Parts: sequence; C-alpha cells; structure tokens
Amino acid sequence: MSTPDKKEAPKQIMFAQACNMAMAKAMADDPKVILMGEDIADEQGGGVFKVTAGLSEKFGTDRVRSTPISEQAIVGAAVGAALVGYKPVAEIMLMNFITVAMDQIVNHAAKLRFMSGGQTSVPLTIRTTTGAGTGLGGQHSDMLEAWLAHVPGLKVVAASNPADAYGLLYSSIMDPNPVIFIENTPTYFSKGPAPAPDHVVPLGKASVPREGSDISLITYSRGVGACHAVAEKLAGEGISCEVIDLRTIAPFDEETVLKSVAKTKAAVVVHEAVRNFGTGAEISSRIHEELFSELKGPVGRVGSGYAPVPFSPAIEKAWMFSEDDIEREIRKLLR
Amino acid sequence: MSTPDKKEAPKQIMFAQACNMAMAKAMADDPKVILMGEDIADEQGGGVFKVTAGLSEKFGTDRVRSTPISEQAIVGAAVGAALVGYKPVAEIMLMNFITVAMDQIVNHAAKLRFMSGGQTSVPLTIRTTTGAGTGLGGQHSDMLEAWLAHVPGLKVVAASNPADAYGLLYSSIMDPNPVIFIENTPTYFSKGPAPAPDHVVPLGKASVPREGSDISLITYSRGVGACHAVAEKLAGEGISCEVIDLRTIAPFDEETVLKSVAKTKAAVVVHEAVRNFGTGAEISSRIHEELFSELKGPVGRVGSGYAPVPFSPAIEKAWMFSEDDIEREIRKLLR
Amino acid sequence: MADKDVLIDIFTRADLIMQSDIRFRKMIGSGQLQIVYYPVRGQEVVSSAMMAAINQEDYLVTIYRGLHDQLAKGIPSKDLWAEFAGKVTGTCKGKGGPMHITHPKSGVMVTTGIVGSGIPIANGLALASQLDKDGKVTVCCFGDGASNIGAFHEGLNMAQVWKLPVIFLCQNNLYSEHTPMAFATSSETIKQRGEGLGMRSVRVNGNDASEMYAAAKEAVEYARAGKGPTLIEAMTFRFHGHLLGDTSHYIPKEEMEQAIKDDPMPILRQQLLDLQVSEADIAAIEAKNTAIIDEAAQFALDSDYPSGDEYRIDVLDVEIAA
Amino acid sequence: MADKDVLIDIFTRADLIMQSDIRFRKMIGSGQLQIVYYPVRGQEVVSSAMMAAINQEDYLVTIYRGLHDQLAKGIPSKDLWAEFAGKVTGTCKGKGGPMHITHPKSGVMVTTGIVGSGIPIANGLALASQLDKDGKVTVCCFGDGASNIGAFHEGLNMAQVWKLPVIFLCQNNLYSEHTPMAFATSSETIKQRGEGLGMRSVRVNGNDASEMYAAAKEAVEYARAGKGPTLIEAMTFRFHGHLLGDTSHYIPKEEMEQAIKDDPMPILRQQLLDLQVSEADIAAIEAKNTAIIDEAAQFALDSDYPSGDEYRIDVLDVEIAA
Ligand SMILES: Cc1ncc(C[n+]2csc(CCOP(=O)(O)OP(=O)(O)O)c2C)c(N)n1
Ligand SMILES: Cc1ncc(C[n+]2csc(CCOP(=O)(O)OP(=O)(O)O)c2C)c(N)n1
Ligand SMILES: [Mg+2]
Ligand SMILES: [Mg+2]
Repeated sequence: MSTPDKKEAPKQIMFAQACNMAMAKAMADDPKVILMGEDIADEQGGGVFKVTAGLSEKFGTDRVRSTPISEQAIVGAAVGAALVGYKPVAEIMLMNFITVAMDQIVNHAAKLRFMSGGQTSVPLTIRTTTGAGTGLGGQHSDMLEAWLAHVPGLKVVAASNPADAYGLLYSSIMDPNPVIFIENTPTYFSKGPAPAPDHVVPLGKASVPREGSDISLITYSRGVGACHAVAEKLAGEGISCEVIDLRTIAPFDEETVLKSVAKTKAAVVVHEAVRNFGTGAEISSRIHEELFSELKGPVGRVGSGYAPVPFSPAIEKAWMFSEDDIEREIRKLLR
Repeated sequence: MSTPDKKEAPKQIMFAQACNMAMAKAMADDPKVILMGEDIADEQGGGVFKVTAGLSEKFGTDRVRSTPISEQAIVGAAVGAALVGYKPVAEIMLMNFITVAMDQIVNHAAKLRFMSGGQTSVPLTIRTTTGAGTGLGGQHSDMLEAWLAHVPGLKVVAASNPADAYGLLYSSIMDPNPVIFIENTPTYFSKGPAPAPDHVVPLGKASVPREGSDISLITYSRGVGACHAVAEKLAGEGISCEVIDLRTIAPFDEETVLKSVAKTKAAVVVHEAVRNFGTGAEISSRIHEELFSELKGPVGRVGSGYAPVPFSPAIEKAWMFSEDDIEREIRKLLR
Repeated sequence: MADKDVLIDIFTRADLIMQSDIRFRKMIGSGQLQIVYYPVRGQEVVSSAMMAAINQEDYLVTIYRGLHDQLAKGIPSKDLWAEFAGKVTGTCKGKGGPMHITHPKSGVMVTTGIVGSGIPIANGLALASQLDKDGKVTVCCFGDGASNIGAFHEGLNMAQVWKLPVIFLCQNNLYSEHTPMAFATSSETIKQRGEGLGMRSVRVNGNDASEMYAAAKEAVEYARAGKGPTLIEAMTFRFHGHLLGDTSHYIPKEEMEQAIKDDPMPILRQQLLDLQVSEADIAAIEAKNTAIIDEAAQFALDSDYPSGDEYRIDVLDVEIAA
Repeated sequence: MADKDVLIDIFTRADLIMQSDIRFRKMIGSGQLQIVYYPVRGQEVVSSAMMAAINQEDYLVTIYRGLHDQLAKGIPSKDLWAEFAGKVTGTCKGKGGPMHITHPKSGVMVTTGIVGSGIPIANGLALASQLDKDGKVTVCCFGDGASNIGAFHEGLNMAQVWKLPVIFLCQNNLYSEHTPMAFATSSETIKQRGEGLGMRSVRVNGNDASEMYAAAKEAVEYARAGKGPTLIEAMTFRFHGHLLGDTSHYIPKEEMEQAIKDDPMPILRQQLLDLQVSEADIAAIEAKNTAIIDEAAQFALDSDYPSGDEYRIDVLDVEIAA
C-alpha cells in the first residue's frame, strides 16, 4: 500500500488505496487520529477489504485498534474519545451493520454537541462501505444514507473517485462534526488519477465533473459514473448533460445544484438507494421549491426498486438503478 | 379502561384508550395476537402511558408479556413468533428506542418474506410513541418515520384521532406485513368520537377530513390537527383548504393525494418530523412528478427545524413545526 | 469504617443531594417547575461515596436519574438548577435539560436518557485516558435494568479486553421502572454478569458509606494502576418511584417499610454523631447546603429562557441559517 | 460412546456436508459458481450430532456459515444447491441466496448474515412453541465472535427469564473472521457467559460425535421438559478460513497442524470401523452422498434464473406495481 510520504505517488490508484492514504496522512498530521474497527489492524489482515492495510504497522496498534464484533461499543468508544479531543475513525464493516449502532450514531454522536449547549463536540468519522450488484444479497448491500441525512448534526459524505475519496476522507476526519463517510464496495478496486499528497476536498461543496447546457444530472457515489456514461452516450445525439457530484450528501451544496439547474432548466437526481423516500426526494423538492417556474418539467428521480436487494443476478439487475433508467428520465424531460 | 365488549362504548374516548380497545378487540378476535413490551402488563402498571392497561388481566400474562429492557430481544422475539403464525404486537416505549432495534426491524422483519422467497412472512406490529412539545428533550421526542418509510417491506402507519387509531391499529395487527404504528405522546389523552366496535380503517387509504378547493394540505398524525386549525382560520378569508390525512405514511395513498391536488392545483405537505430529508420530500416529489404542469406553484413543505429536539420550551417551540409555518406556506403559494 | 473526614465529606455531598431532591419535588409539586423528574432520594450515599473517591478531573457518565451523581461529582448547583429549569444560564444553555446535564469542568461528560448507552461512551473516555496516560478514571453510572440491554454487554467486554480505566457503577435499586429486578433479570446478581465477562466485580451495600467508599477506592486504585475495569454492584433503593408521580404501587409494603428503615441518610448522620461530630457541626453543613439550594433555586427562577433562535446554534460547529 | 446407528446417522449427515463443502469449493474455484462462500469443512460433526438429536419439525436458526447446519437439518440438496446458485428452483427462488437459506418444511426458519441477530428471533420461535405447547425445540447456531454482540446478551437473558425451549449452539471455531477468540473476548469461555446469565451452560468437544450428541440430547430433553434453555459451547475448527480465498495467514502453523490431526471426519469414520461397520457399508454411504451431490449440483446448473420482475413479488403480501 503506498502512503503519501512515499517519494512519488502512483499515477493511478484504487479507491480503497485512496482511503488508506487519506487515513495515513491524517494520522501522520494529527496524533489524535485513531482508528477502530473489526479486523482493521494488520495482524487481523488490515481490514476485510484491506482499506486499513499497513496502518497499524506504521502507527501502532494503540492507534489502529481491531475490535470485538460490537458495533455499539465501537461507535460508543469513538464518541467518548471524540468528546475529549480525539478524532476517531470508526469502521463499520458494512453499512447494514449501522442498524445495530444507530443509537450511538443518532442519539449520541449527532446530539451531544447540541444537548451540551456546545460544551462538548464529537469530531468523529464513521467509515462504512456498501453497494449492490455483486450478489451479496439482502443484508450486505443497502444504501442507507437517507436515514443519516435526516439526522440534524450529522454530515454525510460519499466520494465517486479515488482523488475525491482521498480529499473528502481527510476533510471528514479533520471536521469538528460527526461525519458518515460512505464507501462503495463494488468500486473499491477501480482506479482513478492519484491526488497530490496535500489534496483536500472541502465538505459541503459539490463538484461539476462535466459541464452541460440541456439538463443537470445530480448524483453521488457510484451514480456519478453512471451519469457520465449516459452523458457520453447522449452527447452523440447533441444532448448536453451537466453532471453534479454532490460529494457531501447532507447538508448538501444547494448553491451549486441550484446554479446548475437555473442554467439548464432541467434536472434528474440519481442514486443507487431505493427511490422511495430516498435522498433524491429532498434534492428534487428543493429544486422545485426554488426554481419551479423556470423548469422545463418536473425534476426526475432515479433510484433502485422498492424491494430488499435480491441475491440472484437477474433480479438484482432488474431491481437496481441503471443507465437505462437515467436515460429514460432524461428523454422524458427533454422530449 | 373500556373494551369493545362493554355494553355501550363512551361517546368520547382518548387516543390512548382507542389503542387499548383496538388491541383488546384484536386479542379477543384472534388468539394468536400477543403483546410484548417493557412494563406493559398490569403488574407493571399496564404500560408507562397505560395504553395496555387491563389487557393482561383480561387475556393473561402469557399473551401480554412485560419484558426486560431489551429492544433487540423484544422485536426479535416478535419476529420469530410472527414467522410461525403469531401476530405479535411489540411496544417500543418511545420511538427513539427503535435505534437499538433497527437491525431486527430493517434487516429481518422487513426482509424475511422476500429473502425466503415468500416461504415465511412477518405479520408483526410495532407500536411506538413520540412527539415533541412537552419538554422531553433530545432523546425522547424524535419523529423517525422517514427512516422506516424508506425500507421496502415495512408499512408505516400514524393516526390523527382516536377513531382512526382504533381502526388503523386493528388493521395493522391483522395485516400480513410488518407494520410500524406510530402514536403521539402529547395527544395520547386528547379525546375524539368513539368508534363503533367493528370500526376498521384499511391500511393504504388516506382520508379527506376536510374538503376544499384552493389548496391541499397533506399531512398525518399531529399535523392533521394543525392543518385543520389553519384551514379554519383561512376559511374566514375565503381560502378553502382541503385536508388529507395520509393515515398510512408508507406506502402512501398516491391516488387520493393526486386526485386532491389535481383539483386544487396547490399543495403543502406538513409533518412534525425534521423537514430536511423527511417524508414530505417524497410526497412533494411525487406530486411534482405527476402534476407539474397543473400546479399553481411548487408544493410547499412544513416540518421542524434542522436541530435535535431542544429541551427549553422557548427553543423547542421555535424549532417545532407550527400553524404559522403552515399558514406562511399556504399564503406563499396562493399569493 | 472510613475516616471521620471522609464520612463528613460524603455526608456533605449526600445531604446536598437529599435536600436538592426534596426541594425539586416540592417545587415541581407546587408548579414552580414543570419538568419530568427522576427522584434520587435513597441513592445519595452511593454516588457521594463514589465521587468522594475520585477527583474533579476524573470523568463521569450518567443517566436521566443522575442528580445525585452530578451533584456528588461537583457540578455547581446554580448551573445545574438553571439547566433543570431550561434557562440560558444552565450548564447546557437550556438545550439539554435535566436528562442531558453536561459539565466538563466538573468532569460530567455525558448524561444520557437511553438505557445502557453511557457504557460504550465511558469506554471511549477511558480509552483516551489510557492513550494519554493522564491517570484519569471514568465512572459510568447505570441501573440494574440496564444490565439487560446489549450495550452493557458490548461495553463491559470491550472495557475488559482493553483493560480500560473505567468503573461501572451499577446502582441496583431493585427496580427498573415498575419491574422488579428478578422479573426481568436472568441472573441473581449483576456482579455475576461481570464475572461471566471475566471482569473484576464486587457487590456491596451502596447505602453504607464506609463499605461503598472502600469498594470505590479499591476500584479506582485498580484502574489507575492500569489493571483494568471494575463492576461495582451497589445495592440501594429509590423511595419516590421511577419518576415523580409514580405511586410505587408495584413495591410490596413490607419491602418499602424495610427500605425506609434502612434509609442511608439518617444512618450516615448518626455515624457522624457517633464519631463525635457535633450536632452543631452537622447542622452547619446542612444549613450551608440549604443556603446553596436557596440561592441556586432562586437563580434558576430568576434567569431568562434562551431565545428561540438558539436551536440553530450548536447543531454543527457553525450556526445553521434560519 | 453413542449407539452405532446414531453414529452412522451422524456420519451420514457429516459426510454429506463434507462432500458438499468440497464440491462447492471446487465448483467456485473452477468458476462454475460465482458466489461468496463460507466454508464449513471441520464443523460437520457439531451440527450433524446436534440435528441427529432433534426432529424435522424442530426449528433451526443459523448464520451465513450455515451449510453444515442446513444439510444436517435435512434441507433437500437440490433445493439448497439451486438457491446457492441463485436459481428459481432454489429454496428461496434465488432471492435469498446462500446467506439466507430458508426451508420451513425442514424446520430451517431463518439464516441471517447479521452476527448475533438470529438469537432474539430463535426466542420468538421458542416462545411460540411454549405457548402452543407443541413440544418443539429451537436450535440457534452462531459463532464464538457472536458472543461479543449485544443481541447475544439480550437474547440469552430473555430466553432464561422466560424459560424458553431453545438451545443456543455456539460453534466455537476459535476465530471470528481473522480475529482469534482471546483477542476480542473478555472471558476464557463462552460457557462462562451463559453461567453469568444464570443459564444452564456446557462446553464440549463438538468434534467428538458421541460427546456432542450426548450434550445435544441432554439439552433437548431439558428444553422439552420445560426447564428452559441451554447454552452449548461446542469446540470445533474451520479449515478453510472465514470465506473462500482466505489464506488463514492469521492462524499459527502449529495450531492448524494440530487441528488437521484432530479433523473430526476421519476420526468419526474410524469409530464406525471400530464398531464393526464394514468399509463397504461406509463406502456405500459415501457413494450415496456423492450421488446426491452430483444430482443436486447438476440440477442447480441446469435450472433457470428467476425473471427480473421477481423483485416486485414477496416484498409485501401483494405484488408491487412496476
Ligand atoms: C433503550 C431504552 N429503553 C427503554 C427506556 C425507558 N426507560 C427509561 S428508565 C427505564 C428503567 C431503567 O431501570 P434501571 O436501569 O434499573 O435504572 P433506574 O431507573 O432504576 O435508576 C426504562 C425502561 C430507555 N430510556 N431506553
Ligand atoms: C453485526 C455484524 N457485524 C459484523 C459482521 C461481519 N462479520 C461476518 S462474519 C463475522 C465473524 C463472526 O465470527 P463468529 O461469530 O466466530 O462466527 P464464524 O464466522 O467463526 O462461524 C463478522 C465480523 C456481521 N455480519 N454482522
Ligand atoms: Mg433500577
Ligand atoms: Mg468463529
């Protein structure tokens, strides 16, 4: 695993590697950064997806702590350490497992600053990964960011490429608020340009990886790749799509989103999570509330189907959000 | 506590009493209906809000079971019993405590039917109560229905008056799917007309307690009372509001909602939960998606502020959704 | 028997707690305060003896029924009363209220309303102390009923595996809400559960100042020596039900009568007299406590409520736009 | 030593499991199947002896590493293999997959991928049996690592308080993913945790068919007699890591060598020979199992995938509109 202080960073790095490098840099920069999670230390393999590989060897097992299978205890310990000056990074192996830690996340991490009248704060980062499409089935694939986005006091972040992952995870760790950093298992090992060691991406700022004039595609995480693919395809037909990568899902960058849609006058919100009551609903509503009279038509929404994640590839594919869905929504709006 | 088989039901009953009567009727009608929860049996007081008072005396402590403080074990036991033919009603004392039981609710209750290919099902009801405005502070007041509405396989129900509570809770208990039935603590003891003993309210059907022509106010639970009050006030000025009580929040009754808005051409969605990423966003989005070109303006949303529930009455009031907020949204649309 | 000055210290804290509890119930009863209140009368000695064994810099994590722990730990009465009353002068500017009293200056880091949830957080505070080698201990208070929830198990396991300097003080008042311990608890003692988890565990009469203090001291030394956590099951009782208004109908008459006979406060007071502390000196302590409460209660009543806009502050590090 | 025919029964199940595990690993290795697979090689005897002590109507709740439990409980191999392959002919029409094998006809009610979560659900099944007085027992399988999660604690407490007819079978293979038991577990044994919760608890060599069967029988009789739950800590080992591809790098060489020496399968086979079961009879059992697997594997490969629209079915009782 390469780490920032290595002479020259590789031209291309994997998403998982970028997360590893961001943690390495944060730990090198600030002795108060510690990691906790199941099997994250090198003795235990450096994480089931090797995202923390090499870190315990480099920083010691006092700071990179493998834990029992106890998500409540993991998040709780991170909350407690954060209250007294640590910047813990807790790994919840898969996002479905936050369901056993929601009390610590929602009733405590998110609220202690407020309930204490600002006397304490919880500069905690929870890293977790998830994503469908590889046959992990109903309990290992859910995208649950909508829950966390609904919780005042939490920031929710998801990167779509290695460089952003590096810059966003570093910012998340250094942020004075509790941040949920959502990684994407299926794209852990896909590569992208390596960031400069000092590359930082501020929280709360969306990016516009592709400019366009006919429609705005607002998305995050794996949705960005899908939107790019569709934008490419439609460019051939002279349809110009602007792609917005939210990067921070909550609180999200309304300014960038509204500026884009004010220009294109049309928008489709895209995410992998179940469409019903997903984050796309909030983004769509905000656009309608601010730009209703300027819109060519209603903001479209693309998400996955109303069902648990199916195991069998055939069903999983039919259930999952797709480039076809995005294209259909775009055409519906521009027809 | 009166129960349905009492000769004549009282003219007016309290919300809590209606829930009690619904459970009594369900238990009388079906021996497979059992109740579990902390302190719910009469020996332990018949529930902290007395909602289950008298039921263990009537049906025995085999069927009305006080439990340890173990929400995971409570919901899990209810799931297991439901798998083999029981219709358990699990009480989670306050909604914030579902945070320790989300795994059983989301990964299991909601998914076992699907993951088993329909071989098993979970006809479970989870009763819980919540609501701000009485100084219970940050961990005892949250409205978290948006989380559950986002979970395929769960139904989410909330009544706004005693008669509906009676009819909806009975339907929830008899429904073959897992249902989350959300009660409202601050209005537990407010009264309303008593239902007939055989009164049943089907799940998935909204009601239109007030018809109007200028704007549709779409809401549920305590929002209904607030919307009625505002509708009354504005009626004086000749503004005619239609009030829609969703009753089932998910999956919600799109037909009734869209029919109403197609008529009034304007809508405001109202709930107590935090506005950001709340259920109002989904309802608003669905209306825009289906009726965009017919709308006078963007669908308005009213919800509580972006903060944990504050303790001090002054702050709690400022944070909380209000009739003023509803009125402002209506005027914004109709100006 | 603990030294005289230790017992005086414990009595001074315990009497402040007792008088505060009585005053809160009086003011709530008379409508001067409108809050949900969890009485602590009967559990004064447990926390007073525990906190007498640690320092101000040491950490405390407690629960909704926490007035005794918070006062024993040394939160200034004015700040505490103002928070109970929801005033801007309170520890938490009125945002947290009685269930979330926080005062880092006194080491009170978290008060939670979720049963058992303080335990994992206490581990985090203790972990920080272990890493910083600052010699602090963390005391985590909870009840007997909390020993049935998952966080208790996960928290004790992690604390033991990591040998954290934390003391789990289970204040066993024999009831969780309206449920007697035996009804919902599979083991005869909570101590036994700690042992099952391989943790040093003791069960003491928490209402006996000397016995409780000795157990606390031992656990503190054990923790400071880096040997790890201790579970203290402190037997006690609550005289005024789960929350104010609770009639204790579910408590057998004989049990209540016996508990009242064993009321720790008159016993501790008598112990002081037996140790030749003069009635006058004791009365002076009580009078001083009364004066503190008079001042604090008045301060709470006189203080202003926070402005509504406060809800946009302290959600995140930056103020939320209106 | 258990009776000859009992041991034959156990061997017959265990051999089917062993051969199935080998075949799955072979077919995944060769790319014929593309699934995440949790090998069970080494744990065959634990579940075979347990399931030999109960009936088809009795309930089983197990976990992702459940192939051995599911086959031992009697799920037809064809249905199981087809589900592993995600085919419409599978137990769950391909919707659940290997991690969620369900087959009520064989008493397999839940297979969960969430550590510890089967325990509270098992209580519910057992509660239904207790209320219905149907005499059924529920067996709940989980690993040593699961004893660190909250659901384990809450579930065991409730089962004991309610005296439920449930058997908690902790298959202690000494590792949770890449973590050795001692690293993350505060107590020396899991049995000790059951005792701390006041539950009847035993620790046995789960790889010894007779010892495991005797413990299972006792627990079943105890449960059927209405005396309540038992925690069985069955010592065992997994030879092929947490999931297929895991190199077991974290297991000390000597430990692995010793485990292989103690492989329960050759030992059990030898016990049959010692009991005068002829080599030919054993070979016949093995051949029959091979034939079952040949047929099941072929059936799985030949079966169709479900249609995509299936995702709208079984979410609720009614089909979801497209
Ligand atoms: C997770 C959770 N479940 C239920 C409750 C409701 N509740 C508040 S206090 C309490 C009883 C706790 O009893 P115990 O732990 O013995 O503490 P005590 O009140 O006796 O001091 C319960 C059930 C809660 N606050 N949190
Ligand atoms: C709540 C939860 N946390 C983490 C995981 C990831 N995980 C899957 S299996 C496993 C190890 C379990 O070990 P053990 O209980 O000993 O069972 P074994 O795999 O050894 O049979 C872990 C940590 C999970 N599935 N669920
Ligand atoms: Mg108690
Ligand atoms: Mg194991």
